[in-house]
Amino acid sequence: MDEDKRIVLENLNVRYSGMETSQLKNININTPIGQIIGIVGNSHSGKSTLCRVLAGIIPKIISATISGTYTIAGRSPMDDWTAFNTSTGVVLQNPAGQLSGLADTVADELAFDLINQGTSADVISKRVANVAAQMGLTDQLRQKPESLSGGQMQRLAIATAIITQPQILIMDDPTSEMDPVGRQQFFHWLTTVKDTTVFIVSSEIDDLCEVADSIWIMSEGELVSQGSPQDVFNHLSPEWQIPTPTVYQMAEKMNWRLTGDVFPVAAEELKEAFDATN
Amino acid sequence: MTDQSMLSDESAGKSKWYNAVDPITKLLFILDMALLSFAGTNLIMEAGLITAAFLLLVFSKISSTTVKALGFSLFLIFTMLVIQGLFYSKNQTVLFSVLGINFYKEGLMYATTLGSRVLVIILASGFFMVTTTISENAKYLEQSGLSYKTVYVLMSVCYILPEIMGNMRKIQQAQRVRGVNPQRTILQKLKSVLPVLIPLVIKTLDQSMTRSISLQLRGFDNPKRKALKADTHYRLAGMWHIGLTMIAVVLIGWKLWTKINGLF
Amino acid sequence: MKTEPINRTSMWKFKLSAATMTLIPAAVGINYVAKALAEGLKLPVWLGSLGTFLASMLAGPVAGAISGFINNVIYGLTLSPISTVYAITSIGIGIAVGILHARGWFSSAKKVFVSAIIIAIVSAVISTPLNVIFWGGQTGIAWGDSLFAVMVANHLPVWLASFTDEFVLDILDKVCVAYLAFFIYRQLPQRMVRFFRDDK
Amino acid sequence: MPQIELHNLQFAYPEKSFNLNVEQHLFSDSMTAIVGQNGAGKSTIFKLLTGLLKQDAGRITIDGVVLNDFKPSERLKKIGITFQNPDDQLFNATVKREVEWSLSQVNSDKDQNAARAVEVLKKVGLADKSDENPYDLSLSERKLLTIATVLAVDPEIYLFDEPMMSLDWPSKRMVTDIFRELSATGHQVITITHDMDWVAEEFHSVTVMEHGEIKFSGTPRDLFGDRELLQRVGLLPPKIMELAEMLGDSKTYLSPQDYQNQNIVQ
Repeated sequence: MDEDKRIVLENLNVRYSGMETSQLKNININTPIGQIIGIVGNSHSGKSTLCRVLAGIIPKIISATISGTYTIAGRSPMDDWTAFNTSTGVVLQNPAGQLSGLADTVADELAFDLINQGTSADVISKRVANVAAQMGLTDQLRQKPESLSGGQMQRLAIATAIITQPQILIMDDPTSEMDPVGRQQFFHWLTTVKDTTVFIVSSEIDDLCEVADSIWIMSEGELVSQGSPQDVFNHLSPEWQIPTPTVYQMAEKMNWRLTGDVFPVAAEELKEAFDATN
Repeated sequence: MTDQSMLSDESAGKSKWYNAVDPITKLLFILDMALLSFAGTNLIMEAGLITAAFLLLVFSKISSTTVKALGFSLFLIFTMLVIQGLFYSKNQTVLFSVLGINFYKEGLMYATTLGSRVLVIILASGFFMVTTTISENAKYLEQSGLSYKTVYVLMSVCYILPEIMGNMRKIQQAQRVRGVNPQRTILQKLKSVLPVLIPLVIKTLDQSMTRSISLQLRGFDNPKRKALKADTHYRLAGMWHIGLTMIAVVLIGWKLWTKINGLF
Repeated sequence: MKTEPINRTSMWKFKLSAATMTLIPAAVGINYVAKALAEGLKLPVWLGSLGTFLASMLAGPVAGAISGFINNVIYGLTLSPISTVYAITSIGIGIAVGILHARGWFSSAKKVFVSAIIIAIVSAVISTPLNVIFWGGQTGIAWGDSLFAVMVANHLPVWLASFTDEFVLDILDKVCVAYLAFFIYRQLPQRMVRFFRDDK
Repeated sequence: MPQIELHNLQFAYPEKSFNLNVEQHLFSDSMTAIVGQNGAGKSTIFKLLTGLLKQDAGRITIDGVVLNDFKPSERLKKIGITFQNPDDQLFNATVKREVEWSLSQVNSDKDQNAARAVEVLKKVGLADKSDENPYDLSLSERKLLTIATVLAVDPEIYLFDEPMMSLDWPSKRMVTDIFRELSATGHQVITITHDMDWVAEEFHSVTVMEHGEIKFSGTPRDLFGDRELLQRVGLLPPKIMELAEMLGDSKTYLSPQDYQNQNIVQ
């Protein structure tokens, strides 16, 4: 298929300088763009490192020994960093550290990326209002960024990542500090995102199964499984120490199966399996 | 830096006269006042400068920061008067005696001159401190052609400081419930700052790492960056700059000239 | 702040990298909280150069010098105007720490003591003329100033009395700060040390 | 097991419009979860219990003894707490020393402390990382380490503020096992959490807070059975109930296992 419409990682190995072992080992992926990809794994599985590679942070900002190739939609951070960088939006693990550190208000913070790109003032104000509404921050626009709660800070970090309308969105555990209602709203919002490739690291597997087109499971630096949520969670290895989603557990207990003798992992599939059994 | 008014925007609606004066003009004003006070040795002139700077403050506004800065210096000026009044090397003429201790005219004059200079600088800076906000300075500096990097390095600490202070409070609480023994000696006290400082430094540096990565990802050094226009409109900025700089040059030149002449 | 890098491997990195750019405000912030902490505990030292020390150790003398400079400028413009002129002292401290650290004088507890003395001398040498110009030679700290008064009363030269006043205060402060910086630096995770050292 | 009694407890922050007001409450279960939205006053209760804040009025007693009467060292043996963010407390050079430091606050015998540290680190799965710098561990491991520093002291009452946050799955299982063991050995565990699935599966008792007041206290089954209350205090039921409801079943279920049990009985 067309290189411009694929995410291609070939024999990717990454080792931070000064470390003895590799953080990523021989990662191979060839998958279409435009999907929501959920990345799942435990400590030291390499999922955050993978995020950094996908965002180009490695090796452009953090030095590491890297081998193999990485292109997304035909672009690589190594070829044209500025172009690659403008096409991505990134949400890092630590939301407070992501703020520019030179903004009076949430509105100024949101405008930052657009000012950097030289966007005109009226476009800026329109986009700021728009993403603030999407992330539920409209009432906070005049507040100081540092006065926000953890969950609001995380939503602000997401808003700064999407304000430039990136084609690729990379989020490392973006809901860790949100309360359940905030998290629910975030995952609902994620289903409304169009024409964007989304990489999301999260431990909320119930939610991932509802929104993700594809799940990648990382274990000890290797990509041990990839495919649709249904496929991946029906073939977990106990070694990876990844739990099954609640839907799967319920269906397994009740022995509600889908055609192909697999268990459902998302709500709609559960309904299907339930109807097929009862 | 703890003064919140430094950060909060003055409400755009009610613009005062001093908002029309740009930050550089205000800084040059401090420089000129300081040079003037150092140029003269005449106490009447010093008194005049103090009065001028004080009136300027009265007609703008007086904030607690200026009062604090003044409080500290006044105490120091007082000790200076005592020490120099008693021990100044050129002391000759007894001005008055308290409990048999002689205070000399030369020392007191010397200390008064020094103290006046300090007061002139504090009051003149006070005008700058109470009439500009950090964001105004940041925007103005960037518009004046300073790179975003430089502005960032100069100004960002005022924004991240509340965050660091917040982290410090959290860390102090977390350590207090782990039990910190009461400290009496200096060494014990010094050791007791480590449980707070180590997590705080690591957290602060960790945040600067993330921030540095994030700023690059957010394209802060994109050549297309256009600085935001400041909300305030400055009047006659160019004229002020030239005028005040000229005064500064003349004062320095004159001081040098008299020094050089004095050598021969 | 704006010139080209002279030499990649040298400690004299004049190009302000993004990492250094965010390190400097952090260092100034650390200076501030360390000072506040010392005041809160009524310690007889300032500790207000801890961040400058750490910045120099992590990213070299230039980063340290800029941190020190900005520390005093911000302090001067927000809290105490006269402290602005002592920015020169802070620059000196930043450079001294950076050079000493790069030469390995922060590698053991014994060497740190020597470093602290050198830094205190640098600090006192630069501060003394400023003290004389602005405060007739005093420092504003009671027991240092009483020493000053005794020396002046005994007809010792002002500059010597002032230097002694400043130096006794500096030596205590810089020894404390140097050891704190030494302990803290040793505890920083390696990824952090590497990040600020290898910045691009 | 210790009993904590709150009586006419009142507290207000000087600068915020927040008032904590608890007329009468008894923490007497071996495992209690405190739930509620951000700003409901959950952490404030913890800070009052540990003496970080002092109430404006009312009193807190533990087994009849007024909290403020405990000496600092007695209090450490009485109540232990871990906060949300592990990085607010780690400062020692190695993992082992971090645990030993906590122990040194209650016991001066170094050999005993060293042995106890080894034992506790084994329990949280960090035995082979004893000599590493705490900040070289993963976030999940750092969180386990802070839990270990409290386990080492072995207080009668454990307070955990969001213990599951930022843990990976193996660590979550480990912490759940530790909680069960603590509760079985006469300790009282009180935890703040947002994780309703965990509350439903593991806890015997739930306390709901809203606007500084305790709005509900009882079993998870009673709480999640009261849809109207959940709605009012802005809480979501466990995932399993959401799924059952989608299938047209609005009964109260606490876990997939519970669902199976109830539906097989029918």
